[in-house]
Amino acid sequence: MAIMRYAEALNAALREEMGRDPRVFMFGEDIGRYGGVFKVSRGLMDEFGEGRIRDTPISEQALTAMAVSAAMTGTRPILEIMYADFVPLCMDALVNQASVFGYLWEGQIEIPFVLRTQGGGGVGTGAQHAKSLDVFLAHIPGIKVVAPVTPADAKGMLKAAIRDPQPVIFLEHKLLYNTRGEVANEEDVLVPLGKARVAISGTDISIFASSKMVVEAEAAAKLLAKDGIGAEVIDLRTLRPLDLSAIKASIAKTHHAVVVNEGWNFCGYVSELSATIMDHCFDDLDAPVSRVAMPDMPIPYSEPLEAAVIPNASRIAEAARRTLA
Amino acid sequence: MAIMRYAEALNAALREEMGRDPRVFMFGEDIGRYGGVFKVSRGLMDEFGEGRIRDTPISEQALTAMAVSAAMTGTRPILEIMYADFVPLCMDALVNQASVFGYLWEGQIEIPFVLRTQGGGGVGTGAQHAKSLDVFLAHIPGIKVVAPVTPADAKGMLKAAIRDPQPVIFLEHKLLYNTRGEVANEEDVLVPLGKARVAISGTDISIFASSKMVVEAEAAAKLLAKDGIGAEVIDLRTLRPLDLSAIKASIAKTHHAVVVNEGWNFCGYVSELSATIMDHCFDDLDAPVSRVAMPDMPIPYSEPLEAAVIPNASRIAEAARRTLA
Amino acid sequence: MQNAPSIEEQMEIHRRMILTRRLEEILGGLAKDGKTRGPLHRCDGQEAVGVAGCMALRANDYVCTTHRGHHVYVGKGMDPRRIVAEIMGRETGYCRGRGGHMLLGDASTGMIGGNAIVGAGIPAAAGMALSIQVMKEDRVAMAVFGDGAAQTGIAHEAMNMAGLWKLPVIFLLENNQYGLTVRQEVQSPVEDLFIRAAGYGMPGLKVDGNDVVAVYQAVAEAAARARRNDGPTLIEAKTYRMQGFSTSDMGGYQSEAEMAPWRDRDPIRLSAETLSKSIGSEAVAEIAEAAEVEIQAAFALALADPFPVFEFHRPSGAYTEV
Amino acid sequence: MQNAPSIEEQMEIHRRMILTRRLEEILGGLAKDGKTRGPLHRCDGQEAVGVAGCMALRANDYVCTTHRGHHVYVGKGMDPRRIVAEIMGRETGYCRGRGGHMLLGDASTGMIGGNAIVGAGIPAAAGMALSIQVMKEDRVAMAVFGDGAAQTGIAHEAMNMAGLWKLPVIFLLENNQYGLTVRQEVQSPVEDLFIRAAGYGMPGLKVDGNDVVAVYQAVAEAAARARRNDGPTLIEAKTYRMQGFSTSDMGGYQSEAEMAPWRDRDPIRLSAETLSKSIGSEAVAEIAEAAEVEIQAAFALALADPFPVFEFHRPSGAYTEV
Ligand SMILES: Cc1ncc(C[n+]2csc(CCOP(=O)(O)OP(=O)(O)O)c2C)c(N)n1
Ligand SMILES: Cc1ncc(C[n+]2csc(CCOP(=O)(O)OP(=O)(O)O)c2C)c(N)n1
Ligand SMILES: [Mg+2]
Ligand SMILES: [Mg+2]
Repeated sequence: MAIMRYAEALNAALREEMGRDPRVFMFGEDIGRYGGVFKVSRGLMDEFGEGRIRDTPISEQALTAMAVSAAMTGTRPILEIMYADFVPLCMDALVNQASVFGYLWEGQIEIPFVLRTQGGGGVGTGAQHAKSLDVFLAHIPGIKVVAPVTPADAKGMLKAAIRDPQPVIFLEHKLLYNTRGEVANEEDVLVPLGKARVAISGTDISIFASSKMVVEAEAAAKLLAKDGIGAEVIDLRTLRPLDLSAIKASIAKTHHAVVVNEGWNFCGYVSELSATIMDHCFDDLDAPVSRVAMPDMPIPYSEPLEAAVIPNASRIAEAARRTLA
Repeated sequence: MAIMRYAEALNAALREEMGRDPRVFMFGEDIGRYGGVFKVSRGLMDEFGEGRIRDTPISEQALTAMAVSAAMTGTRPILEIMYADFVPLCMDALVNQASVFGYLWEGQIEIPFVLRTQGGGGVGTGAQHAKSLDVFLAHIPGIKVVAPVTPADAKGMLKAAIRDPQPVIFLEHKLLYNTRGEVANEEDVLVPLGKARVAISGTDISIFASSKMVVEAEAAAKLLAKDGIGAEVIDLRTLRPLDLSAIKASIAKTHHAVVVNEGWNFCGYVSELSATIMDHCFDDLDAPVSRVAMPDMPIPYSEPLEAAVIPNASRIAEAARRTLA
Repeated sequence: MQNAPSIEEQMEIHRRMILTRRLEEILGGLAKDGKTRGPLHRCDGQEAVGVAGCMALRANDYVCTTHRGHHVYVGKGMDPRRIVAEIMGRETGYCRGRGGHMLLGDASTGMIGGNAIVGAGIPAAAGMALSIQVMKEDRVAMAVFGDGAAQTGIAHEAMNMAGLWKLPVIFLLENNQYGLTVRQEVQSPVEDLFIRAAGYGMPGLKVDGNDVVAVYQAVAEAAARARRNDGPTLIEAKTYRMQGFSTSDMGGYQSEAEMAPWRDRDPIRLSAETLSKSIGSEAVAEIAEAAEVEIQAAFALALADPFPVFEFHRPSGAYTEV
Repeated sequence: MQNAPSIEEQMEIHRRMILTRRLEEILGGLAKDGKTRGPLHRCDGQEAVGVAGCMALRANDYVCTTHRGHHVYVGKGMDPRRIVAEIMGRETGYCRGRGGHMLLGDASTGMIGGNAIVGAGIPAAAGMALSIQVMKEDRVAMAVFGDGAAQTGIAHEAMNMAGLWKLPVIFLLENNQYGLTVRQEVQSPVEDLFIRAAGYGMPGLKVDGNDVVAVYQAVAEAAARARRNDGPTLIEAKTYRMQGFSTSDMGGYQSEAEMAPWRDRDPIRLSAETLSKSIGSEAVAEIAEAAEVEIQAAFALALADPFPVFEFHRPSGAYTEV
């Protein structure tokens, strides 16, 4: 075990998997010589050469389509899309290509690619560089979507994603890259996709979150503890497919739930969480599920405005108190 | 009043609004000389000329972006996107442009454009030409999304959409164009956006649907009536913003709900309906809301496969019976 | 002639063109009788492009095509019976009835695959070429696409990257003069689209798309270039769409005056004339007869094949309900 | 010289370039002190493109720009104090603090607007030109965009339509030789991007982007052409980015050897030299001094301005919670 930053954990996963499997290659804007604007691919071009680590033109639409077809023909591409805000440019390749061919040509091809991107607000990057568009991705059949929060999961899940036979969207967060944690050094420690994690265990209310919102949920749990409320924080880790049994187990215990996502509320990822709980845990619920999400408006730039919209610990704690009231 | 086909009702709305307001123009693939692949714009090029009715190259991404900026600078564009399956190509213009500027530049500009498209399956058009991607659109702040089912609403809501100061996505369905109904001849009959309609009134269970799924819900209500179940069918008409009071009023009466959408289930439009009901009607509910949607897989081509996935009256009726059981 | 097809290859091209034409015609008849589903896009008159283009490649080279890909399917060596079965929605089809006529895929012949999103095949081929380049394989990838597709943004992005990285890819632009119902001049201000190659640092050329030898030579030369690591080529094959856009086309915009000269330049007729000079008209007729037997058998078998049965869960769990 | 700026215009261009440069420099200082939010993209060395380009247009013409748009904001006549206020997140900013430095918009000067999605300004200008054409107005629209943006698919789609419909639009490609951290040759196989204009049936040309007169003339000529209904023009202005990509750039990839010759060709210095010949060096110095006073006042006022207060409901109901 070693203490690593989240970005370093990702870097280690990339290095190990590229060393292990010559079919793995990586491409994206400014990921090569510069090492990526968040420095996740630092040093990889020197180690693996310009053939396997490629700086690309600004062409998200074709890059994503090329990742799909390259994956169908023998390689395991990793594509970095610099900001999740640019995911709308990648949608055709995901919705009409990646999603479709795994089923139509089942048995003939696999589509093992990883699309890494990062989203989220909090540092004044404005309405076009701070969004969380998780739900657009999680809606697409045939694709997995993961959003780990700890450096250990970042490494273990990225490795699992690279080895997965299906397309995996790997969602990072700009405010997580510098967070630190214990990370396995061993090359063969994978964290399975599709499994949630109990981040804090509690019996009064369940808070379901992913990515940086887990940090906020944990802080909310501390606030709630002061009021004598024992919140259970479930780090979903994977957004598609959902770990249903973890959700059911937690609600069977707490009978109350708050669902959190940094994306917009209406038709958001929180809507699916609420609906899933409706489907599977209705009889266990003592109160309606509360959603905590981005209000349905563009993310403003100015600090007081941005601070007012991004979901945080105090909004989560407040929602929990309301739910329990 | 006159009996018209849905496509004719749309054509009348376009003709009237173009006649009324010289700022209205229309563009899209094959909409001009040919009149559109579903013949909605038949005759308009002859009437209004090639300047105001434009056949375009296959360039959905730029076309949508151009509709946004043209709308910001004094015209009221109507863009036809031939299939809803191509909406992924339009996403940047909607999510990062249309959604954003109405708020950022509030007071300086308006964005009065309409994007018409049609989705849905049932006629063997395959995985890339039969989808309903309503939820992608309904997730976007600052944009309205409507999906009328009757020819009367098609005309009245398209007219209202064209006159609206905000971007409006107008969702049609390939299997509705030939359906007939009474339509107002008068030029000034508008149907307001944002208001649902009670299609069938009942007291036992509420079925919420839009577009062609209203037809299926009505058929389901007939099936249920045979079992003595009085289903209320609510035609949502507008997907964003939702008519919350209509939803609340119906559930206050029936205490049971089935929500229907032709798109995929997971993170689908049905998820939002279920979550909205959770938010606002939890105490009124006697059973969990049931979702009826496309299973989470690409739409297959072959008839028996396609028939198995598209939501229909019998699946809706079955869901209603399960909910009431 | 450099890179010209051998007589045997010309015979095979001829045979596959006839298979394609008859496939189209019989399907057209079935469509008229209401026995097909969805729109069918025939490539009558354009057979030379897909067939000769694919025949100039090797079996393990990759190709991808559009909604109008019957000539590519047959050209790349796919089995007509399984093509028909797919189009007729049968379990024995290449995609077990899941794909339909626009979305066939066959990894065994490198046909990866049809695509009904206009333009999508262009980056698809570039991505396959990227895979080839990363793995240092001796293969090439080819996209067959239309004049309409050339106006999509994704064409620009893919061609720029192909030129930049010298990817082993061939862009075979099948200019049949129409997008859906609008002529090419309503879609683009320039008549010759191959000139855009200059902006991507790659050679561009035009060929007579109704002349199998010309198409074959151009593709063979581009493939050789790609194998030498000299990068991509844009080939514009000028041809004409003799049937409507699809079986749901209501027509009325292609005039007889416009079509007549192209009818005279039917690629199958031209190929028969050329071939007759070397193998005699009887041998040419024999090819047609054998092809007819084969296609009739393909339809007979495929139409007797069973429909698939719906099952929701994929073995791999990719699409399992959550 | 045809379409050349008058002496008065040259003086105004000079003044606006200095305003822009000082805006950048003071902002750069504030950023260093941690007093700004988000990345700031300076256009030091590129001022001539945005300022002279916009000065060649009329007040009611439209322009849109990128994440690196300070020279366009100032060039189109926006008020430095309100620009600074927006960048500093104040209520008095052009977007009441909602937009930030990449997303300013000002309908009153036709600056519609900044855009942080690379490439998005290109169809935006084409759409404005479409609006102008439909309404038969006597205006033009101009997109200022980078060499990186030229590789986006949306550039291709928009330029094709502009050429096809002869839209009154000017594509002003500001080639500062870098995408984000990678040189242009890592993004495109061709050095001169203006050659692509041929593929869209429009004239393309390159100009010295550090020479205000050259930029002004090229844009003025293109605007005249657009007003004559002769359609769009692609102008590639060759320049160089003297600061890093943004204030969050960790640098290390622009060498002093590469930068030195460009430093010698600083557009403000070149403009001062030219202007001195006609109005004398004292008058030139006075311009700089007045600009300094103006920019200091702008910062002083803006920094004293209040922050906005959050309110969720927009009056129009566009973004109301549902
Ligand atoms: C992205 C997208 N836009 C529109 C369509 C509808 N469409 C199908 S084929 C076609 C015309 C294609 O023209 P071209 O590329 O020349 O191919 P051709 O039909 O002539 O073979 C159109 C507009 C589509 N399938 N995909
Ligand atoms: C669609 C999109 N992709 C990537 C980015 C990230 N990004 C911002 S600026 C930039 C480089 C732009 O290069 P260029 O167009 O030459 O403009 P310059 O910065 O040189 O002015 C990149 C990659 C973005 N903002 N939008
Ligand atoms: Mg064509
Ligand atoms: Mg640049």
